[in-house]
Amino acid sequence: MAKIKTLADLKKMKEDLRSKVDLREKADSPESYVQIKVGMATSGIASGAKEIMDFLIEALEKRNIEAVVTQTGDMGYCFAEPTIEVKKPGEEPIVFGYVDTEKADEIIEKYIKLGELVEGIIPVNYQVIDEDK
Amino acid sequence: MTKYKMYLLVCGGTGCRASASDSIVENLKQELETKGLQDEVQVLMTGCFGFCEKGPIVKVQPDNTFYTQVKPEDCAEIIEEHIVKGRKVNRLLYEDPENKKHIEDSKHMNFYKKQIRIALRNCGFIDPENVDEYIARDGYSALGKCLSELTPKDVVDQIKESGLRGRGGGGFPTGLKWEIAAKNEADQKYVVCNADEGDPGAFMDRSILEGDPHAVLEAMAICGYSMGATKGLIYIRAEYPLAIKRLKIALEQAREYGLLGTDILGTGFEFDIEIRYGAGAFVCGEETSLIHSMEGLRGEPTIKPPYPAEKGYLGKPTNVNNVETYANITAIINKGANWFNKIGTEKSKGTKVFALAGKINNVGLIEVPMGTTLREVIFEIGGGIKDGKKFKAVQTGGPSGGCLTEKHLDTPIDFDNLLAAGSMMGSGGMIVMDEDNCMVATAKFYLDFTVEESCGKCSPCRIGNKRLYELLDRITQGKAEMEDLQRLRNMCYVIKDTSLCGLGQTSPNPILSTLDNFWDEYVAHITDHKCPAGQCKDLMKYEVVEENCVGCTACARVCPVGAISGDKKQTHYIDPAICIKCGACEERCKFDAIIVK
Amino acid sequence: MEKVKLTIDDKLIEVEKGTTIHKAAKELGIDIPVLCYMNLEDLGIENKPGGCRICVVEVEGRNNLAPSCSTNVQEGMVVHTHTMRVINARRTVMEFILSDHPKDCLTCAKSGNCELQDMAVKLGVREIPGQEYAEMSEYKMDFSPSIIRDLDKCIMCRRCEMMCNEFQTVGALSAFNRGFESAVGPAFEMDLEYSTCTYCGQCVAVCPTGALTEKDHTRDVINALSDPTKTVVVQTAPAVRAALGEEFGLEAGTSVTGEMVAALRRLGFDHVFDTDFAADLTIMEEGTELLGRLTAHLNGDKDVKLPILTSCCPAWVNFFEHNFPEMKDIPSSARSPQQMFGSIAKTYFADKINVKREDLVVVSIMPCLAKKYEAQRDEFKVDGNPDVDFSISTRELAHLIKAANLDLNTLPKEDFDKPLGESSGAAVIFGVTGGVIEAAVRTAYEIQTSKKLEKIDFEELRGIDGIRKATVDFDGIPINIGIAHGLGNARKMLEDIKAGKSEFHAIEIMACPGGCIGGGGQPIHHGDSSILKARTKAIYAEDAGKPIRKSHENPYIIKLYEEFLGKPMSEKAHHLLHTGYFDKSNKIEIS
Amino acid sequence: MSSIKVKLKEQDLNKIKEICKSFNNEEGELINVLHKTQEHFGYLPAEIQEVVAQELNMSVAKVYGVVTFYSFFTMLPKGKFPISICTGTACYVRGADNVLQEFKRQLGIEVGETSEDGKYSLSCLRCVGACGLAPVVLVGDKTYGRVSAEGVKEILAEYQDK
Repeated sequence: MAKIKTLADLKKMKEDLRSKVDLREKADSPESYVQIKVGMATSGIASGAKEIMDFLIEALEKRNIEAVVTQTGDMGYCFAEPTIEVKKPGEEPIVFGYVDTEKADEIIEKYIKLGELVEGIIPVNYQVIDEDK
Repeated sequence: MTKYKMYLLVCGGTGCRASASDSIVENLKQELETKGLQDEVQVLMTGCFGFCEKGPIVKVQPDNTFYTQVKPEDCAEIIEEHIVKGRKVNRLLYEDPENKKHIEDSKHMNFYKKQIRIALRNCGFIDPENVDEYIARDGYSALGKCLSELTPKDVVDQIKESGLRGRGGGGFPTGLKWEIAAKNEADQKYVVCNADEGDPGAFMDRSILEGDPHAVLEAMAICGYSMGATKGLIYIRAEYPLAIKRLKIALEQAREYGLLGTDILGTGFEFDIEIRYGAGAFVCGEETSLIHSMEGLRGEPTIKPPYPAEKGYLGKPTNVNNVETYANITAIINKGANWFNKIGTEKSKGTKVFALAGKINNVGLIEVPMGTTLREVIFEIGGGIKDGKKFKAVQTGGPSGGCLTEKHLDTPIDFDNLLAAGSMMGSGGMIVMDEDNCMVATAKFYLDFTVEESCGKCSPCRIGNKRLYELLDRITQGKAEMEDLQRLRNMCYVIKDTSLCGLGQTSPNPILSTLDNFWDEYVAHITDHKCPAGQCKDLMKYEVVEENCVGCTACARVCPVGAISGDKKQTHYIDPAICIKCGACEERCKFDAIIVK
Repeated sequence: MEKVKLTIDDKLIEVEKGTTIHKAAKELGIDIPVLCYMNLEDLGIENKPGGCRICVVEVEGRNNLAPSCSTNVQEGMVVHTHTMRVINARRTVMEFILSDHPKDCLTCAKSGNCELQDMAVKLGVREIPGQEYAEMSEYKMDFSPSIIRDLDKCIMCRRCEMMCNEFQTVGALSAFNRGFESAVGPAFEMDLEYSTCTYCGQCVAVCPTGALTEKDHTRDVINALSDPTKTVVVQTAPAVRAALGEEFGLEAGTSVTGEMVAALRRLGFDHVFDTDFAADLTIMEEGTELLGRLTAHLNGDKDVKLPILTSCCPAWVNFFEHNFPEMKDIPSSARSPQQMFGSIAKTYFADKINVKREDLVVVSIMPCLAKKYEAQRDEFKVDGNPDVDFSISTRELAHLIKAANLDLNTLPKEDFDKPLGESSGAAVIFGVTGGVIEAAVRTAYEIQTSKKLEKIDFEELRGIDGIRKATVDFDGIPINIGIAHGLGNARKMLEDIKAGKSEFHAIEIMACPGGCIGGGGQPIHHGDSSILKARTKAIYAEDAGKPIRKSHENPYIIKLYEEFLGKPMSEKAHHLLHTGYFDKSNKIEIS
Repeated sequence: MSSIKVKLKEQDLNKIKEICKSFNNEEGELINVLHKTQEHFGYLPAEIQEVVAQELNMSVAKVYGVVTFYSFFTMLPKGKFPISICTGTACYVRGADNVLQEFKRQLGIEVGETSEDGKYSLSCLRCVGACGLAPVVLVGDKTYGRVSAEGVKEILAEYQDK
């Protein structure tokens, strides 16, 4: 290990190392970040959810969007797999279905960045009905 | 650098390690490798999460899943279900004791809701054996700020303004202490960290050193800068092998990065730290004793003044603070004195770490803002009394403190309120007692401790405490008389009034506070020869209730001393001359046929 | 010096900054009781652990009581020394101490002279509540040849520990254990016999209770005096006469030589002699040895050992045998006066009165406890019969005199018997620090220069400083003399010699503060150094009043050489009056 | 007053000397030296203390004073399986005393003693910090949590044939 010679070196080093704890820090107060949950049940993995998750993490970071991407079990929308739930700070969560990388990119660019709606939203009341079953 | 998408944080505190958290780490890593996920998910052993009651803990980040009482054999399931399939392992989730629902996100646990973590901010968050993680969390930036932007006096002023008071027990203003040490000129000065946590039932200092050792090292360097010292010493209990190991690793890493040593961060400031080992003497928590012990002598206290700030280690000005005090320093420097002094009460700023233990549901380590009430701590964070029993008392301040009762529950906790209530903050042990705990026996327990730990230098502590213990013992045997209580009180006052150091000056507190709050219980032992809590064995008698006994012989079989006789299907009999009152028979009997009188 | 104003018991006083409350109160005539505290002023011996907590006082604005012995005054301080709170605290603490102290005052060696007993009376303790179930600490007794340790009586005042470690640097004693079990003793709680103890007895001299006392030999002396077949002779060391009076209510510094002789005679000693006679003899031998080494040195002999060290203090001899065995050929080989006396008494004198050696009992009265050990050393025995049979301390003698219903206040002054009772003033000053070397100089000067001394008093060799240096002009030859009292000071001088840095030709060493007058067998000074100073004065006064002031002018010494020994350092003298030393350092062996 | 002879094996003597030397034979390092020495030998008998005193050039009475002051240091060898019962407050209120009494009864030894066959020794310690597991018992390095008096037999059974 090389010695840290100045305060500026220390600060730079801190920036480089940030990613190490970044995710954990965000998880401590996720409400202040964009939270994305990727449905990753058995069907999720088969339908490419893991790929989506990897893509989202990389794409968000590239665009400097502070977000927490987590996985979740079967969301109950098997028909629309892969699904992701996006919750922007202070807003209600929205669930998207049939998400592929292209779709994911669109969600980031339009919904997350600009707040525009994107096709493929699964109505929340659907969930209610689903739960009632 | 590998970019991990998930983290599995495994508690590496002493309590969880005692329950095999080492093998949990191993198994998790192995399972990840089997699944080829080792580059996506990182397993880290962190410091204590605080929730020791349900250890070992495994926390999954970023979704804050909090698995409790995990066994090494549970690891495969966690990986397979949670990591691969994204399904939480419900049976390992924490169950809310009230509504019996599993809580998925640890932030929704009552245990964590009211906590503010300053001293414990990195415990259970970072890998304490990796300085990079500490640096990523702003580590050593406070030291950097002090060295390049603040004068030593600025640093002292910041600490003074923050209102931080010593967390070791006395509550002396830390800034003032630093100021005095800074003002005393000398060719060499010393910064000492007291990590000889001796209060039985308090383990916050150990947890901090195990979970965030660099925070203490950095703060000591800052203190050294403020007072003009180049040498630091950590006096740590030899019984803390894990903390020692992590401290050693931290020291090595800090030195390699040049964060300790000469010309730190190119500022010309020099500071390094050595470890000294305690050897099992509670009195060494007293700073003059601690210093003598570090000098290789018997850890006997000497009269103050001179204070260590004038004449300390090797006769040089020395600043002694405890671990938790130091753990607050970097946050104060980084976030400002004004941020810190907005937390807490008027005269006690910031937070305090408590070790919750005893008859409470959530045993563990918590950090709450000063001013939180005992009720909040015990019933909300602590989850109330175990087995639905009735709250009786809470003992704070360890052997120097007192027992507080129902009527104190809404007292906001701070240094002065606890003192006014007849107890003290001490190092932060908080032992909760229920209806089964006898308060005379509790006082006796603490006196037994003081007698054992008295150094023997001054007569009131050396002999007086022994006499207090003997008299309490008489009371628990039903051999005392009412006049003895008057004498007990007088001895307590004199010992407090005349003892040389803090040990003897506070040792009678457990007696005085129980005399004040549980007078009737003392009287019951003396006049009725009864222990209302049913704890004092000499006043107990186990008897068989004839009408309930079916003669199943279970009691006779479990009795370790063969005190129970009786033929099968006949009423049994307990011979009081042989009975050792262990209570095994009562526990075993399914027919409520054995009672304690 | 900065002054501080404060109020004690409503009286205003101004004292120097750094004064303790106890001292300031003393200036006002207020007596605050102290127990563990002890200060031998001007000797640099202070014991201030602040441990007993008897001296506590109330200081306004302070939460708890303050130990007055170790709390410094502060500007504007308001002190109350005897409020009910204080009185209750002192008494309760005293009850604590007594609850862990044996109650066998009837047979305790310290009874009537015990600081703890006095304090109990002073504080009005009449009962010890809870005593019937109070556990008491128990330790095994230690019976050494000189000192008896009964740690059950130890109150942890730490005075002995301080004397043994700080003043004497002997290190035989340390506090051990913790809390209720703690006490002060040698390593592994072994007997002193297995420690580096020198038997200087300074621990006994400062012990406030009966925990440390001398080994009592008065019963042996009574037996000898009662045995009609024995001829019992007694010798009295110089320092005894300057202190014995204190035991009979006389003011410290009252010399009672004549009364003491009268008392000894009435006790039934057949011959009352003086160790001073042997002190003169010591000077003849040691002085000759010094001159011999000095002359050889001046003649360029590189092998000669200088400085020469005095050897009359038995604790000092023990000290270097334990700590500096490699230097055991440096001290003078001359035996101590006690042993020279015994040797001459059991040869020369026994022949003279025609009594067989085994029928002659030699008793010595010594200010010292190490003398008890010295008398038992094998090299001072002939066929198992010791040259000195029993050595008793000044205190023991006082007990014997009192037991015989004799009172020094009313006894006439009588003279020592001849021939072993005649002595010079030089011998008397053996009892104080610097005295032996002054006596040696008086004789050595006249022998070396063949000139008569014009001024017999060497003021430059006197005083109370722990280490003193002086150069005496031997008619053109400057002789550098060093003096140390206290073994800690002796250690410093020895370290210098070891390092080759010593500039001295001769060094006198005494183990006890002030020399023998402050010995471990003397009446207890209870921390009052003015007593030691008064004794010193008495010794010098006795010297000044003697018709003969130089050892070599003692006619009976001259006669002894003529009739018996020949000349100093003769073969006979060598055989009877000289000795050798042993390596007593701890050895680590490989098994 | 005879001089004391201490007998030690050469390699042991050298080990102690080596430890003292690693602390520059400084008197002030006594406690560190004792820690290291006990770590190596398991206990600190009189012979070892004599050597340490000599090496650090200090009185053996002082060494003994320090050894007996600190409860961590012991002059007696521990058993093959040292049993420590935590008697910290948290363990106490959850019944550590009953556990301790049961160990004493089962082993027939008091606290601080070693069983005759040298197999077990019993000691108390103050808070190992595993308060969540109270009452806690340590056998060697192994921790047993939530021990009850009835559980003592089981724990001992584990070591029966070892």
